[in-house]
Amino acid sequence: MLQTHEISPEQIEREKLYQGMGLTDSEFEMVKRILGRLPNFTETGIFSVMWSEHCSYKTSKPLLKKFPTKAPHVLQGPGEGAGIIDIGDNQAVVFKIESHNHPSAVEPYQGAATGVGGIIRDVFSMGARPIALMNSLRFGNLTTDRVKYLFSEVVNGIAGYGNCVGIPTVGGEVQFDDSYEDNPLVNAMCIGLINHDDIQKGIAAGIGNTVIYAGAPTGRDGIHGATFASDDLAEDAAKDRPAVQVGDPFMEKLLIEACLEVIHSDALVGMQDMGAAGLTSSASEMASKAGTGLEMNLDLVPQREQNMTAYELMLSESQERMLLVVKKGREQEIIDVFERYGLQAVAVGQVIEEKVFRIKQHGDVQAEIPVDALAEEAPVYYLPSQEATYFQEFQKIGNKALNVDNHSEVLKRLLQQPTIASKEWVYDQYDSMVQTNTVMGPGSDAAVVRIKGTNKALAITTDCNSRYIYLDPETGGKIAVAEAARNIVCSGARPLGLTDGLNFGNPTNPEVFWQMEKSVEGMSQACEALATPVISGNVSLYNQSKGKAIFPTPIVGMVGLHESLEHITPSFFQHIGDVIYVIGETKPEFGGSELQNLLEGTYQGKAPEINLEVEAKRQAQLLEAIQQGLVASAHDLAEGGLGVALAECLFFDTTLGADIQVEGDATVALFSETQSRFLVSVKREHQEAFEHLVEDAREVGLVTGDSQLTIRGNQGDILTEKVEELHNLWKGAIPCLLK
Amino acid sequence: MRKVTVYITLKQGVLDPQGKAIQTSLNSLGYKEVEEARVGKYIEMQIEDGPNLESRVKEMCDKLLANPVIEDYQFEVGEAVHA
Amino acid sequence: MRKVTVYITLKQGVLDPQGKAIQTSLNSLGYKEVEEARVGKYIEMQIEDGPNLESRVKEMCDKLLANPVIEDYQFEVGEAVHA
Amino acid sequence: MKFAVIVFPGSNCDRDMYHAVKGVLGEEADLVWYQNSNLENYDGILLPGGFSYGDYLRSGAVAATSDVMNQVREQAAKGKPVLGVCNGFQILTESGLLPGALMRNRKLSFMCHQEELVVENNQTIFTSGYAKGEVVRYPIAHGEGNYFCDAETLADLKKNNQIVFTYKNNPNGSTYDIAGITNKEGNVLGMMPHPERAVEALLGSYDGLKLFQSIVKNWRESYYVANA
Ligand SMILES: Nc1ncnc2c1ncn2[C@@H]1O[C@H](COP(=O)(O)OP(=O)(O)O)[C@@H](O)[C@H]1O
Ligand SMILES: [Mg+2]
Repeated sequence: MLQTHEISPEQIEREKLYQGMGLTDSEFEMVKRILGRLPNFTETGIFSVMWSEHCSYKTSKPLLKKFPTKAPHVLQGPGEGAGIIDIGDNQAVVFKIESHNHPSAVEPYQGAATGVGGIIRDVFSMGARPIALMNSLRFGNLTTDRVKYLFSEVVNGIAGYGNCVGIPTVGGEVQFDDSYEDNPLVNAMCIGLINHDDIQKGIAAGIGNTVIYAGAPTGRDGIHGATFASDDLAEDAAKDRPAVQVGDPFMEKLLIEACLEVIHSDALVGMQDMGAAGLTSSASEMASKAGTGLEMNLDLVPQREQNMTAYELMLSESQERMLLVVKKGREQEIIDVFERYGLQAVAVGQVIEEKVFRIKQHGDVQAEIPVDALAEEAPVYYLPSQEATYFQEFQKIGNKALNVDNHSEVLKRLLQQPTIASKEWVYDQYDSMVQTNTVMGPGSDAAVVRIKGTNKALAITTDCNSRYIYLDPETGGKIAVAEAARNIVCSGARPLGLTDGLNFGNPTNPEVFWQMEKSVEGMSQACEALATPVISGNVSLYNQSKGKAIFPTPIVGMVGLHESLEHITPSFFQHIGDVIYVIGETKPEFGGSELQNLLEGTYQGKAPEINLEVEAKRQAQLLEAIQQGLVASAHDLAEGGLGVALAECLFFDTTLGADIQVEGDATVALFSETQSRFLVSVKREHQEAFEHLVEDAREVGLVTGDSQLTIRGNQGDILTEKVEELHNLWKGAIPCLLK
Repeated sequence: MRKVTVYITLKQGVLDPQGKAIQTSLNSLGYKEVEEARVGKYIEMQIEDGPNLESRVKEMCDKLLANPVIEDYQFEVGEAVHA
Repeated sequence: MRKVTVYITLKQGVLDPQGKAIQTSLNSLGYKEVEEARVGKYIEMQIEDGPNLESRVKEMCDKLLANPVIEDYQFEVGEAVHA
Repeated sequence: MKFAVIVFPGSNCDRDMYHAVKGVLGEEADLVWYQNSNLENYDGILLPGGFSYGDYLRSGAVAATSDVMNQVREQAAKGKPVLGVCNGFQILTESGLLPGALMRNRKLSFMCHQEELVVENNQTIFTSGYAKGEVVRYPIAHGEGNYFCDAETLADLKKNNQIVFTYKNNPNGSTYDIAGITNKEGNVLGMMPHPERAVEALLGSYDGLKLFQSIVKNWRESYYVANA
């Protein structure tokens, strides 16, 4: 291990050792100015993690400011462990998404598992009971053994952790593209429920109060994880291996119960989880927010390994640890609760008036840093941005028409594209039903989780079509938010707000920064138009290897509210004889489409257009129709267009069929990915009222009982296929690729 | 035919929640003398004898049986037995 | 302090799907010579020395570490080591 | 009727079980922490699913050694109904209250979805509300639900009518498609599928409701008989 004592401050400066820890020359100068002296090894480590992108958002902060974050129902916007939105009746929903991309690339099972563990702690540290998990995953194409291994182990890790802690994984998304081959994305979202009075903030207030460490002892795992997550994934990622953290979901489950018990105690002042940068970030952030200082004695910190240095203890990212601030003299009450659950809880320090963060070990001061320097005064960079060279080329290509002779054949191949195919292989491994609230689990547009004791439910979705964002980041950003909202609305809920997971390449590349800037602009406009504020989020940069960045992937995790359980609407056709409508016109738009990928093996040209006013209007009208009880099923049109959506609507009950009449070019009608469209079925008796309400709805056919999908065009029949056969192809595709 | 046994253990410093749980539970059953427990895997294989047996087993461990990021392994090749 | 190692294996006649999966994967990686694989557990404990060490370890196995319905076990007590 | 829902460290279907018997069925119920508990005053005992002790070593193994299981054994010996679901079933086999063992699923992965079960024996206090041979839908959610027992035990199970539920399409490799069994006396039932997740139509199935209703009905009847 590191012989930190032998490294002097002078040596750190002379040999520029700070660079290896992630600080630039100018940042090191800032550190010297703040301290008025040279930092020692431990202090250099503390600054470098706290000023890493992962903790400080130093390059993304200027962009994040653009997001609309306020609304009357937002109780807590970005800045805390997770955001909070009021849902009435003294209740609120708490949620956030977080990435664990780099750890998952190195050790997929543990990387994914600890990603889930981390986001759960963010939610229950606010005082909320976690009620649902979601995940959004990206992998390379399922053609190499390595990618298959990453995919199956990530899913396994998510299952291993989530199932054990007893929080249902109710949905998510998986997409596959070569750009993720070496850089899989693993973003996990947790949703919690809280009573207003229990809202707990990560604050170290009250001079003299006691700092308590609770949960797992600290080991040498994950040291420098935060800086690791803020750097290119080096080809020899092996050298970062000691950074791998192992999760203990059993410990997490006990922590959840103990923490949710202590929040009811008025002895508790503040609580925060130890996430990235461990003890360093949780302690300094708690102090900074309270405008106090904090002193900690590392000799008291529970340790799993021997002879740990101050540097290691401060930077360790051991999992399942919490930091609490407790009223002086009332420590034992809190400690007792943890002990009842078999958990260690120890006083390790106190809140002090002097606004410094002081760390002692073996009787010596190992670090002393002004609190705000770490959390608030981190450097901020305004990086140069430059329009990607491909963008103008793609604009010139415009909307190239695609032509298909055999529509049956193409539909079948599309249904087997891993991005479109059934994800049952994935979600069957997740306990999606524990807590007995899951009304609609994985497999529907949005997951729906009822709230016991009320007549309400929450709708949850994650979405991001990164191909559109790659082609045109601003338009693609709008689409990502709009699509998430469409999924929420289809389920019958009103969108409340969202959390974002911004996954990009190296931001110091001006073209990557341009992708970030433009997609955030697009997302912000859509948030305004659809009244969905951003209440939390996460940034993961440097997702690239061998100089190639991933597709820009700003994932949207959105939550909506069903005011009544009556409004919950399935995405599948329900009854024979129902009338099928498409809401919205279809244009020839194949840029970034699944058909383009299938036929041309690439994504190019213009992304589909989106008009946010039209989008907002259609969503509002559809929601109104659903709330009036006029809609039997509603599904959004997404990847693979109408053809794929029709098939999907028949896969729940394969005894049903559909008879559809389309206008114009069959390839466009079936496979174009024009935005702001919905596929809806309506009982006959509601036809008139529905048409009256939803302006852009056009009748296209009927739900039948013949177990066939029949599509007719102006020039005759386009295709007739047995639903069962389509279903088998769709369902079997991913298991078949994994064999 | 040879019997090959592979022992797979977690690397030093890697958290072993399972081992910890076993230790705690043995302690609470009254076996206070157990100060540490770590859990690994034990794989017994029957392998057709052939050239390079040792180096092939090593390959199997590297490629599949052990996860080199968090695990170490050792193996033993037994005497030849006739089936 | 003594190092005690416990080996837990599935009984003859109890199916071992995990072992089977390992064998199949090894075969498909080209290691056709692997005719069988069975997976067991390997537990390493550090135990404070004391009287009846052997019989106490046997008790631990019977009470907790192995399930007699499906598993067999063996153990080894190592030399005394000074911590 | 008053139920105890035993909560071990790592139980995670405890609240669901509680909600099913108290919220949906309207009977009395307590969540009973595994330490310092007293089961004397309960009429029925429910061992919920989850990952007691993280499922480390073997699922159910550590919980089976806890003191509360001795109390469960005592109450069971008095003839009180004991129901173990999922991890609860694993704890019952590990503690020897039920024969056999639950091993890893044949396909090695965790699985969660609705399964069809056949009611093989409706002459129990748990299943008297079903018809014999009735097919019911319950969710399963387990990684180690592959029931194993030797041939002799299986013969005994059959002979004594201890096999209560079988899977229509065996998902996990269980011997004889077994999904749930009772002890010889018939008052201890262990099963992998989750009846407590199947008590409200809103969540996809209410086929599990009859199981709880059967327990309550049989208890009431025997109670009135005893106090007549
Ligand atoms: N990683 C995952 N975890 C859980 N559920 C998933 C995951 N990926 C996909 N699903 C589920 O599979 C269904 C289809 O996913 P997807 O094709 O991405 O849907 P959509 O096109 O509606 O966004 C959804 O219900 C989703 O919840
Ligand atoms: Mg969708």
